[in-house]
Amino acid sequence: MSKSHMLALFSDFDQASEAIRDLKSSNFEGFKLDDVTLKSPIEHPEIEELLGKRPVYVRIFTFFGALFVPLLGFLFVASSQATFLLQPKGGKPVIPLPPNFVLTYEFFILGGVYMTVLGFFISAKLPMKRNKLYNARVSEDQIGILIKAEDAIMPAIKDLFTRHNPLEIMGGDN
Amino acid sequence: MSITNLLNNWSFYRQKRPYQGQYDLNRQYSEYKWAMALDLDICTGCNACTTACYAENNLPVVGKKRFNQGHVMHWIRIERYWDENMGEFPEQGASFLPMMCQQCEEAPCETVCPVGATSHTNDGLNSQNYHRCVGSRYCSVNCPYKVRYFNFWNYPSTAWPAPLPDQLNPDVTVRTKGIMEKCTFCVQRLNEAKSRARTEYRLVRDGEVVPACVQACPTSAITFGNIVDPKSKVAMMWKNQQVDLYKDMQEKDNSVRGYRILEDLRPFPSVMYLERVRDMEA
Amino acid sequence: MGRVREGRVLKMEGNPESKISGGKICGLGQAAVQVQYNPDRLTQPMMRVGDSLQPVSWDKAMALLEEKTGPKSGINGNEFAFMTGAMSGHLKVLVQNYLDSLGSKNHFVYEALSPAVSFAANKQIYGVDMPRLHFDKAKLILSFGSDFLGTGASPVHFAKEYAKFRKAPRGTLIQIEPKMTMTGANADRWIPIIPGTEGVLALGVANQLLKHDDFSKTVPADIVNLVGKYDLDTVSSITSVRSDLIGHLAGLLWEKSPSLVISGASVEGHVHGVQNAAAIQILNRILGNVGKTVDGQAQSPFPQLAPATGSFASLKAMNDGMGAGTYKAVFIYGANPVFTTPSFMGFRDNLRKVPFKVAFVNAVDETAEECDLVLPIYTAVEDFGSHVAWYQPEGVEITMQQPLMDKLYSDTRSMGDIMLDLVKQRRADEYKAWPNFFSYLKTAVTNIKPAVKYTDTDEHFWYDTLSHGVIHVDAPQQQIAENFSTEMLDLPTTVNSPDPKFPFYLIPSERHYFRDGRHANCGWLQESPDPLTTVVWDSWAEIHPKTAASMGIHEGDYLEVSSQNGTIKVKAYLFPGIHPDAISIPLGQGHESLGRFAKGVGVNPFKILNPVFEKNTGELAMFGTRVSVKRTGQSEIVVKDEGPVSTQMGRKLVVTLPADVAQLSKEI
Amino acid sequence: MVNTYEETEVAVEKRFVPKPLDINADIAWAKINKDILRSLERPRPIFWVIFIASFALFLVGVSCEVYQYQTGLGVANLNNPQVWGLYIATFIWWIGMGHSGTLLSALLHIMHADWRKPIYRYSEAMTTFTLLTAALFVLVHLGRIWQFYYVVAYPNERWTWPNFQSPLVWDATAIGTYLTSSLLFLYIGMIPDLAICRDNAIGIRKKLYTFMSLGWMGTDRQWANFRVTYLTLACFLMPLAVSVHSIVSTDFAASQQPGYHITSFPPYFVAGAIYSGLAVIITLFIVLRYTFRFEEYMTMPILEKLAKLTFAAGMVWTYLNLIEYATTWYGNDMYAKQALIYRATGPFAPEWWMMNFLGSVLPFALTFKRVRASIPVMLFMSIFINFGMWLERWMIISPTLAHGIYPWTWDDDQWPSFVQWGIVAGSFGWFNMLFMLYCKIFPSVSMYEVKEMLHERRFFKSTNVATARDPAINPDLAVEGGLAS
Repeated sequence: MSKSHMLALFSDFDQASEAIRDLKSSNFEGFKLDDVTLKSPIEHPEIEELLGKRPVYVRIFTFFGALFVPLLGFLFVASSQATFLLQPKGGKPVIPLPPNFVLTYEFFILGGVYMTVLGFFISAKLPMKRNKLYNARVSEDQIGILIKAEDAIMPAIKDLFTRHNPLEIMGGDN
Repeated sequence: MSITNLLNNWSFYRQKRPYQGQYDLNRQYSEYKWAMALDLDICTGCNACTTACYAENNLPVVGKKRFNQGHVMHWIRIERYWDENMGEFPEQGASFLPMMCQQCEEAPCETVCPVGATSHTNDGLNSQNYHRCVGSRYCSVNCPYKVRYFNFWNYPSTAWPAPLPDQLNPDVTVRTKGIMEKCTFCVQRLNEAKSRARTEYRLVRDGEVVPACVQACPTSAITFGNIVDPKSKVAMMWKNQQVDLYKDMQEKDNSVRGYRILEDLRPFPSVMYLERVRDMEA
Repeated sequence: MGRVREGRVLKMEGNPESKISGGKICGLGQAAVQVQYNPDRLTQPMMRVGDSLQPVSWDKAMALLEEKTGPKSGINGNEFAFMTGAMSGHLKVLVQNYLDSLGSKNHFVYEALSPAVSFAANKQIYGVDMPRLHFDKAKLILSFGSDFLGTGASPVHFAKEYAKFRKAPRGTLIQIEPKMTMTGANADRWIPIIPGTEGVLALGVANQLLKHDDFSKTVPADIVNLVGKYDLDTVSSITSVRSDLIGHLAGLLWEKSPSLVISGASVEGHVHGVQNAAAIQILNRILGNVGKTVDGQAQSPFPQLAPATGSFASLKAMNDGMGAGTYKAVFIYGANPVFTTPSFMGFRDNLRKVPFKVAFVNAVDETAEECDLVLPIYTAVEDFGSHVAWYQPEGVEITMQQPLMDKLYSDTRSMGDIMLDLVKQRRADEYKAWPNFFSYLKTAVTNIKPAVKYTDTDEHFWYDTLSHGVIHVDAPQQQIAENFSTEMLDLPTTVNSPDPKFPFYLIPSERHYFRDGRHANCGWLQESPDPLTTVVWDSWAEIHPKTAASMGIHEGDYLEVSSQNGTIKVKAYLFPGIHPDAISIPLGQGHESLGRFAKGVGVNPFKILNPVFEKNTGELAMFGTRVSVKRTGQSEIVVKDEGPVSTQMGRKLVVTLPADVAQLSKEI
Repeated sequence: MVNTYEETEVAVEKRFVPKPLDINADIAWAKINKDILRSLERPRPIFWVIFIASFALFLVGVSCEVYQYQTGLGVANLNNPQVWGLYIATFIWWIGMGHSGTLLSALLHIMHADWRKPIYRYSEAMTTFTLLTAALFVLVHLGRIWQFYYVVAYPNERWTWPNFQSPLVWDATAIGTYLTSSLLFLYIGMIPDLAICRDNAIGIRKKLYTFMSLGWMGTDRQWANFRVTYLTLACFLMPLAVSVHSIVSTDFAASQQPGYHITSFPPYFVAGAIYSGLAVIITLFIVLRYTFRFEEYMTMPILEKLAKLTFAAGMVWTYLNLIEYATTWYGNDMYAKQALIYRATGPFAPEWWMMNFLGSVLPFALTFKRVRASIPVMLFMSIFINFGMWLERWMIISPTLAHGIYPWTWDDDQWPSFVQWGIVAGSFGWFNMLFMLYCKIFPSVSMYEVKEMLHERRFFKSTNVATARDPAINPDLAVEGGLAS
């Protein structure tokens, strides 16, 4: 059984969410809600709610970045100071804590930011190749619903979409 | 650069330095702590020390225009102050103050250098590494005595028209533009004396080596030596004047003349001055 | 002494074996290397062609010398004059011998700042040129204008003595002078006084002392009577010193015995300079200091080596001779009279009248510019020589000068060699044993051997001498007399009314590194701040702030300082250490030649000095000129090390401790 | 518990009181794209005139720097007490301006103040470029600029490291962190807009946007990650921005120089930074609004809000400034007090009083509605406030260095030379060039966020007011049996 993609474009967000509600309540064979992807010009937390909880791993990266980078940073600073014994500063120990704390703080931010960005790229699977079923209008003012389903149920889904006045339905022909 | 190194020697690295007792005759690396005592009562303000310093340390003659711009490079300068409550005439004469790098034990300049070009030597000197210096001039900002001099010009190419370069001291580098310099207590002389002493399995004897200013001073107003050696003249003078290297407020008798300049800022300078004396009944 | 590396002398240092310097050195001595490596040093002989000096070879130069002054030139001794700066040692002997060979007596020794008046006064009073002064034995030094720390005989030596004087029990220094000198700046009490009235003040103090029987018996009655004229009010009105201070000084002198009273250039540079000095010296007599703190120097066993210190009289004689067209040839060595003579002398014009003028120099100065032949000689660090200082604290010290390096320029020659060649022009036979000055000096120095009771061989003695750099000769002390007469003390008792056209006393002050300006071409000295004003690279006029305020003068304003003999334009510096009626301009700057570091820097106050002479000796009265001061309206920053404030602004930088609190005896 | 329909209606209205509109809610989304993408089109000739003028100004700075590089810092007429001069003063000024962009964006984002949305993009870009400009001064002021990499901690065979105790190294670390983090913040926030650009561009620009938008398709997964990431970054950037300028202030506060050694310096610097940053945001706001005809996005209510915020920041700064004087005065430390008196009465007095006037008195004009509503007046105000803040930095640097602890080295008369002025002028050229290029390559107003702003409006106005009446969603309305209708 082969699977194919279909993208429906809506100009009315309410219709799009209705379409998703319908998809959710329909019981197509072998169709999972996970196969539905929403493409929109802005974020739609209210529609995402309908699609169910989809995991976001960014915070884990942030946590480890903010935890371990400052630690490593402190060790880096302290150990480089310890190897630079030839240059003692009058009145200060080789490893002075106040300046190192300042630097550790900067490393904390640095680690948090960098790991968050890294986590974003990984979790959102960026950079990615755009699939063919992309319409430039989703970046403008329309909302797209992309589904991946077996060819067999494609016509039924197409019908479902058509009920909600889509502007255009792409793909799903084979 | 390993964590084991950090952990094993943590208390060593956390120790404030120079730590009490670092300067000790029995220690391998800190047998010396160079210090000075400068008697303002017999300093006549004659500038012989300044000229000697020019000769010894290859200080450039900057000329009138640059002197006016504040680009003069005298590592030791003689300041002349009038008394604040002077009447019509300075009846008690002038106050002369030779001011050079005070080689502070807790030098404010050292901590602020971004590249570590100025740091503390094991002899208790405040060293300046010309090669490392990038010229941020932060040390000069933080020096309370303002005894650090920045090379605002490329003096090697202008200050010594031929054949004046023949006079340059080969033991001392000629500093290029863009770096900071200051009095070193004539470290080239000290190092030579130290290595000479080391080849003879002994320590440098008191009076064996002195900086150029001390050598030139016609009134011998400056005493220089190794303060670690309790028998050295300078150590005896410090003790006699009740000045302790590691105190910021000296508890001393009224009649004792020793003091250090701007002690309250806690840089712990290595130069002790002896108060100017005036016969108030004259 | 000096430090040499790779055949180059790098730094001058004091000779620790010298009893004079004790291993110390002043900035002027340090600057010898800058004379050596001066970028404007003369490197080859120059000969006048038309209006300019052109390089020539030594052969040509010597041929010209031979032609003009050699035996065949037919020049006779009276037609020849040799002007030198102060000189001593064997070169002086050689110069003397050359003049002898020519049959000339015209050796004119000239120093612009010579101690001639002081010598004359000492000669009259003590019978010697210069007594020995024991600073360390004195409890009080009362100095009338003697800047022994800055200028004078040997600042290095006196600074050393001064340091001893300040150690426990600390002596008190009182300085009385119109303009604060370095010594004044170090005094416990500095008292400003109208220039030239120091003698009157001294007599005023003497008068106070002589009121007591203890002192009145020390001097003859006629002197007591004479001094009696100088009562407090008279003295105070003449000198501008408060009358209570006069009594105070007398009290101090009584209290602190033994004391030492000395006089200096600003006392002696007046019409009655000798009387001034004598009036001051009588205090030593009254206080019984003679024999305690004032003593005789050692009697030198080598009078031919003794220093000739120069005088204005000899300059005048030569100037007159040149003006009259007496001389056909003039040699000048170690002096720059065109620069240092006042314009009223017309020295430059007179010099131009001489058909053949030769200068021996390191660098072309104003005088050399006028000469027909300029010969480049070795500097002090390239040449052999011997010197005897005119102030000898212990025994007699002959300082040996020896080359620290090979000659820097192949076309320079030793002054001694040239002199030897010149002597050989006429006395070739007598001097044939010595191919050069070195061999002459070696022989001559070796002859001293018996005097120092050296027992080894001549060769050893020579090398021993060279390695020590000095020869100490124990010599018996000179006996000093004490001759005071009323004539010597006869000073005016009336107030010196100022000339309304020239209301200010001009003090041409001697700067400690510049002296008469011969080393103004050393960058180090130019950049070494004047100790009191901290001005560099310039001339300035010191004026009291009170006077300046009344005239609307601010620091940096250009002033026109005019005497009868000329005007100079100089920047004002407000200086509290000067008498309000005086204005002081330092000497040594204002060169028109002498190379890049000196030329065009500052002004030359020598030029505006008036023809006022010390009446006993005929010396120029340097401090006798009156000037007027006018604002020009122009202004420029005074280049100085001092910042916008000149006090410590409440900081504890230099702390002053009262002497009665300090316990110097407990110090190390 | 409410029971009647009327009560319910009142409750609904209470809960969803419409906020005053910052932006017209009826703009078509496609028009937003069109309007903003228009700003990326081929520029008018005047653009090139200004660009070339900026480039010329930059070249002036470059030639001054080349001259200084060749000759030494003496040509800048710096001297031994006054070692820093305009370079460090202008450095702090630029870096301070960079604070408002990111700090404001992050802060307002966290607080869901949606009026930030049309203005944050260019502000963040401004932050990045001011940081890049400020970094130039760090290099320019070095005596040996060719050795600047000694300040960077890089491993080397000699085991030499920078001195981590030096506030300058903290500075370098903090600014490096801030520069890269703001750049990432700017970039991440720009990705959806880059996708829009990609969808509308052709040729080489298409390639650039395709590369930079990383294949953004606006899928729900991407948006969900994006939302979390953006908020997290904002949470990091806010303390970072505060820490950066505090650390810059430790260059001074951690030294012994009287006039620098002041406890209140960190907040004082941060306040000054926000203040001058807001002023420059207003300047750029007006310039962009005029140039790109963004009147519909950069609306007067937003300018008004900015003006109020500027006034608030100005008052914080004024307070900290006055408290600095007061503590110095009552602290009665001789050195600091003399330095303060010197600033107010010495040779720098005209600049000092002008700084206080421009920084503390002038912003009171912002309390007038008519001032806030007038674009030319606001332009004038923002520029003068920034000039005042530049004077403030100069007054921190030069008079203080001229008048340290040690009286002998005080120095009254050292006016910056043409080299210093030339380099300062060149920095404006450099910033202008960068910012102009940015505005022509990247959208200077966030398209997707403006849409979000409109969407929220509509959400509350229509659909969701209805949703809000749904008792399942609005617990206030949860009455037995539902709504009586």
